[in-house]
Amino acid sequence: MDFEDSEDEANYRAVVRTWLEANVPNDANGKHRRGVEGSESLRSARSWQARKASAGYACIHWPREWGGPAGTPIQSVIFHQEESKFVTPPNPFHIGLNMSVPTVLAFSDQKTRERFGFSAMNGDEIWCQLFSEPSGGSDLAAARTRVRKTQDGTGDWIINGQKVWTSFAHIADFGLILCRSNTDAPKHNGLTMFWVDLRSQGVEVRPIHEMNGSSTFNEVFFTDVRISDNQRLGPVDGGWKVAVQTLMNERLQSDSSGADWIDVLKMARRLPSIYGKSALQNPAVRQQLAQWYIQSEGLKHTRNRVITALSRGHTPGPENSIMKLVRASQMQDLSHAAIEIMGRFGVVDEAGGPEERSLFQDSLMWAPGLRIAGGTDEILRNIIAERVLRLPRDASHDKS
Amino acid sequence: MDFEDSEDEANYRAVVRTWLEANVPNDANGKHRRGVEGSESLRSARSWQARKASAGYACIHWPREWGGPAGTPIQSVIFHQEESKFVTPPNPFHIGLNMSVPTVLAFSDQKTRERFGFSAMNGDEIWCQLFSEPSGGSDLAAARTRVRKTQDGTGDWIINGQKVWTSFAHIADFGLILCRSNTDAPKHNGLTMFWVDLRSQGVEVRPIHEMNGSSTFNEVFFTDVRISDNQRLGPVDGGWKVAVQTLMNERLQSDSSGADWIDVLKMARRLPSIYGKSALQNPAVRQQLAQWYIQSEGLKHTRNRVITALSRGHTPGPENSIMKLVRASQMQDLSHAAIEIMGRFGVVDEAGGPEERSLFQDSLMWAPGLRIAGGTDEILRNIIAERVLRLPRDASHDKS
Amino acid sequence: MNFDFSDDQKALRNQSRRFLETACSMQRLRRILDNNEATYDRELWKSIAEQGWLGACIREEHGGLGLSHLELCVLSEELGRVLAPIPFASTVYLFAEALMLAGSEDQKLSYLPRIARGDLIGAVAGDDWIGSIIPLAQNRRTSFDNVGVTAQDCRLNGIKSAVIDGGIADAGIVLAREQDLLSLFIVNLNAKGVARKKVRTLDPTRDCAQWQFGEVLAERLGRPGQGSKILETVFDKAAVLIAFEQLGGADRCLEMAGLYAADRYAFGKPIGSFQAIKHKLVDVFVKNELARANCYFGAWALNTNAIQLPIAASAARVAASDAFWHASKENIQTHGGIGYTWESDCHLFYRRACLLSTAIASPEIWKERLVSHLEYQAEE
Amino acid sequence: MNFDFSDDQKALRNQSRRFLETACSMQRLRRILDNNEATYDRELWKSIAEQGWLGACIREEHGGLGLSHLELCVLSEELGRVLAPIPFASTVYLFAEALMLAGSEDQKLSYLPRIARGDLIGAVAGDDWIGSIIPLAQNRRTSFDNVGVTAQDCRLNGIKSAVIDGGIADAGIVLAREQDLLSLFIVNLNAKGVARKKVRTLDPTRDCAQWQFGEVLAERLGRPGQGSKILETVFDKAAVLIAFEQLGGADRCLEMAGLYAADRYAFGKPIGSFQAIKHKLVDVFVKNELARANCYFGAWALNTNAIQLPIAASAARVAASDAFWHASKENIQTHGGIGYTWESDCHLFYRRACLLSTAIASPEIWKERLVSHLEYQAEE
Repeated sequence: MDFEDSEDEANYRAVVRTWLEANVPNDANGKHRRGVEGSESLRSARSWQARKASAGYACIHWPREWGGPAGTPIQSVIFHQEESKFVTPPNPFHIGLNMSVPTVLAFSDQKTRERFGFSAMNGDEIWCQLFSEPSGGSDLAAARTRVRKTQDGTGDWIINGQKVWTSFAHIADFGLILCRSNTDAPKHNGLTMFWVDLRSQGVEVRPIHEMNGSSTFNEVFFTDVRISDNQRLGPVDGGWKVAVQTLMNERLQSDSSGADWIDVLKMARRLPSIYGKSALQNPAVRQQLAQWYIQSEGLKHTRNRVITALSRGHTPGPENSIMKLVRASQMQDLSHAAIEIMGRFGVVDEAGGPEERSLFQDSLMWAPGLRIAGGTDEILRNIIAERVLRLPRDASHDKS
Repeated sequence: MDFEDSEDEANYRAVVRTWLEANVPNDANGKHRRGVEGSESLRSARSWQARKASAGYACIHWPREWGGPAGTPIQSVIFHQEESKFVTPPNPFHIGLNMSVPTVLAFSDQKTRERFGFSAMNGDEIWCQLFSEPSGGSDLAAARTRVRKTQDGTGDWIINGQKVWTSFAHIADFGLILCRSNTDAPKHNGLTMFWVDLRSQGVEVRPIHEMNGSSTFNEVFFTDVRISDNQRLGPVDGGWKVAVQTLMNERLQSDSSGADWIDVLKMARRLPSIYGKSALQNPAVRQQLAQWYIQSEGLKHTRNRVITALSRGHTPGPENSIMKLVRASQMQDLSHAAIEIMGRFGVVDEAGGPEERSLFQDSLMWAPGLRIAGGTDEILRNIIAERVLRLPRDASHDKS
Repeated sequence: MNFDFSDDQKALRNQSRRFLETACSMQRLRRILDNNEATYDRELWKSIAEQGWLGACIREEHGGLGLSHLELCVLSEELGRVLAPIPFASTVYLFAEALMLAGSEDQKLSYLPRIARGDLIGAVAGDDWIGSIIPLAQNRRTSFDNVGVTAQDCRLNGIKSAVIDGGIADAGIVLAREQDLLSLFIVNLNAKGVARKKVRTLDPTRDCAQWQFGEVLAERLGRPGQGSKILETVFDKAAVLIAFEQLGGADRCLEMAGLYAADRYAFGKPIGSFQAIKHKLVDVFVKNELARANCYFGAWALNTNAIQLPIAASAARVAASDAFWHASKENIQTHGGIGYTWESDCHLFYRRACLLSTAIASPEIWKERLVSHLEYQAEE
Repeated sequence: MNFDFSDDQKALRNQSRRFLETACSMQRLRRILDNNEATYDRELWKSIAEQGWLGACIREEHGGLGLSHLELCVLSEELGRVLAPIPFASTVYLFAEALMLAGSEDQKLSYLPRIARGDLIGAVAGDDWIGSIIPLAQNRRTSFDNVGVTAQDCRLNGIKSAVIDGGIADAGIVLAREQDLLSLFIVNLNAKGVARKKVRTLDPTRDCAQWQFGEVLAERLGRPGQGSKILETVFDKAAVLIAFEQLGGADRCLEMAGLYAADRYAFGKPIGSFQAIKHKLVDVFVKNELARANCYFGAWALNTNAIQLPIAASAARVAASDAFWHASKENIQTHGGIGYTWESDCHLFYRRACLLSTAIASPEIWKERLVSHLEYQAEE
């Protein structure tokens, strides 16, 4: 048990590091951001993606038939570890490249692969994922966006309906869309998957105004959007299986943004307290800090376990499933506690307070979203209970 | 808003107090105990019950047709408040008098009422309640104890089966028993309620050895126990309604035994600590104490709200439902925390440690039982969600 | 035993709830939220003044209705339910209470009728840093360094940062260092030498500002050196009243979540039929009920000026802060994605919960205050 | 990245698990539980000695197998799963580790081979009161008053109360006050002047006793005044190993609860299909996984003698204590009434969880140790 690379891994890491040092642009905007704002930011994102693609560092583990360098999962992890040590442009490509595009490529012929694989990997075209709907909530299989075959002999389809919570739809070119093709079948058996050009007539993207004031998600409306049958992925009415496969592509959670124990420690060290000289001298704060540290370290080393499995050529086990569940609530509780420690100055949203304050406030206002996005706490617990703990399936899950 | 008695209440309280001062026996065994141990303890319990009955202080709110003094619920509360200020003999009668016997009396003719009402109230005969079964768990309506009508023309019935978690069965004379009379009907429609003489042939009572080493519950086995049809309460196959009514009789939770915040405060005041002179100087302990205080005071004043409703002649609202749910987990966590504060001396089960230690240990070992007995945490949450919050019924509750 | 509000008080609750449903709808609240310049709902302020709420506890000879604090608790709970965007707490629980507690008859006659009429908004600025306003058993002095303002010959100099409702107040009560004493002063905030700067907070539906004083002439409130002592009692009283606001907010969150869970379908069923949601909302209910019971005891102690007030106020504040925070976050969670949008009302409760739990010192400090008193009580 | 046990170590885990399933069944554990006189499972002790477990980390020249601490972690986890009623922790993690750390070559040659053969049970008695053995950044001295035993010319006098496995140990390591120093001594517990008294605890499947010394001749371990320093390191190492025992116990509780929930029917369905039970067990799983990750880091730090050992050991101990307690109580709850009976095995895990979390200072003290080191680290 150690934290060392294998010889191959060490070599790969050294090559990657050298390449990054020579190639990371100097004009990166200085912050890792969740979103992409403005055309300048998008331009630099595309340019960095293209540079990675040309060097074989975009989509590292894509196979050769997709135009990928056919690297190993651990090489992909190593590259991202090293890349994250630099300030790089934002990355609006990851959802497409990790979820949507692999599905498109897996279910398409070679011609389609050639059409889409490289341009996605190169950052020329951005993909989004259109699964969630306002009426369905966590129940993705309840999708109501209708797709009907035209009767004009073209074999084309017409889409009508609404998707929601679509990240990057406002800058995306294409999307993967799950539609209801059959309203008579049981709900899992009446869905069909397509890819869709977001510049098609009848597509309207509206940003969602989120509770923290920002807009990283969108609503996407489809009104009589015509698509060709060769945009279909998998069989008619067989879309649920395609969707499940897409969801399995979800990559290793490694978002390390947001407030953590070290931020509380740093703030508490400078803050006056009713106990002792600083809030950090307050044993109640110290005991809480210890709890948060153990959670964060637990997640970090759980991630190390996953990477180890990849490094040994294994598929990671269930460990990965707890990441977001733990982190989202921790972020919410920790940032709230930190704000309470600052007293009424904790809610002041101006420059000039403890320097971590805006981080705690951002985390406080984003955490409720993180507890919902990509599977609510409740859905994640169901999934872990059934897939990891192998508890009996919830009889209440309807199939109709 | 005040804590004052009305004039009537104050008068009643004064009379009660005078009576108690004159009548509480001096030979009470010095402790409020959950169980009754030994014939001497049982004898003094009966004698105290008889004295209360003769003065009109047993079953205060029983109506006259049951032989009761037809007092008000608030008078009953006042008497118990005053009685609890004295050291009195144990009370093995309360389950019978609060749950089983009212059901028997409500569903019987005058002759049966006369036979059982007074002797129960007077402590001559002890009643238990035979609902739970090993196979059914929290699902009381799943009772499997079979009752069959004999074919000999007597109209008698024969009971076979097993009940469990029966308090006081080892000293009880009679019990209220819920049996399966019809195996073809949906489960709630195939139950019939009877009273049964526990000295009947075929009844065997075995104490349960509990995890804390004591035995306050019993298993009761029925092998071809013959009972007469006039022991039936309510219609054949109509026992579920009778059971529900019995469960509604459950009195105001007022068990104040077990470790509480004040015990932690007292112990922490004398205990050395890594912070400051005593563990009570440790802000982490202080912050926890505040939480426990708020829970306990919250329960106390919730009880005051219930008593107020009774005092005003109203039926208490849903407030009462949270009592056991909150208290059981609080007792478990508080006693565990207190033991951890004492370090390895917390688990030592000998005389000579901090004087509250055995109280914390008793609470630690009883709390898991309290979280289960009389409705598990999970069942209570279901009941509150459906009956108080009016959330939609759980579709998973089967009716078959 | 009479541990409940009276029928009259319950009637007041029903009546004020009906009134606020229209007078303080969420649509009106959003006018404050979405308008950067708006700072409070003037129309609502005017109409509650007309109904006498601002002077509910002010004696009749000072222009009020002379009701008891129990009626005020009822109103606070209702105002909390609708997140009323008005300086009620600052003016009524803090400013008016301080005046009634420590003001001279002249001062009462001067200020209280204007408050009752709705002509004067007040705000109170105690310490200028964390929690030191709550004297502890172990540490019965307020740290001078944290007061921020000095007084000499009734002239104030210095800064009070982040005073809630400080931007819209007409008059302020200010804790200031006067040589080696801490004293209170009343300041006309429109006087010469006062500079105010709006302060943004996580809850844009309530006003907040910084006060800067340069040789501002002020009027003394109470005796020199009595500042901390007076404020301590005022904060205890305000803690109970704010706890009722928090309780109202927490109840409303539970109702919103319950209604949504009953109506919203997923997996073919209302989500409220899933135990994951059911039991979550029961946990919210439990915290709300515990808070309610502690608030009622606080109301009794406030109303009778009982010796237990510091304990009762601390317990009410801690329980209600916890309940509101918990209810507001689980309300968002129950609503799912919808709950995370700006258009949903959920975040308004979440924001207010954060504002109120930090407003008059954080729960941590009140827990300490509580245990100090319990410790003292247990020693006797 | 290689953050997992090796294939050989995993093979050892499988092999030891199979062995313990029969060699340390719950039936055997109950023989200790139900027999007031029995204090440990002698047969199990003998057979694990035969397999070399007692000397796993002892060097070959001292009669051991010379394996790494990673193998010992594997064994600890398995012994924790079956609640092995043997003095393994006292003898191996504490006594043998202290000897290996601070003993002279003669002492090692004298004691270690006997330990490895299973001929000597050891126990360690540090402070005689709460937690003072863990030096804090702020307070780097052990309180003399809490040590209980004094030494002069290697003669010991005084009392050590509640020494785990103290009743069955042949030799003890004792922290004693030697004028103004704290030093360690090795004592033959069968020597003249030693009086032992059995001490009952909440976990009757482990031995505990009081030691009383009257002019007992002892042998020095380490240099005078080095007592606290040595014990601190020994406790860090033991914390990791005991954390693996706790992790094993917590995992076993989750498995028991999961199996019961899948088989037990209520309301016409397996109770494991209800979200109330599902989500409860997921919460147990989450704590176990977090504990596992922290334990693995502890194992790495232990095995490499890393400078992070105090942090890693503290984190592993706190996380594993929390996980075992939580898993053991929710295991009872999942079992319902059955889980509350003496015949159910649930309470044995609940009792052991309480014993282990208090055994070498409570989690509170380890949290403080953790934060002291984090604070120090962050300052650099």
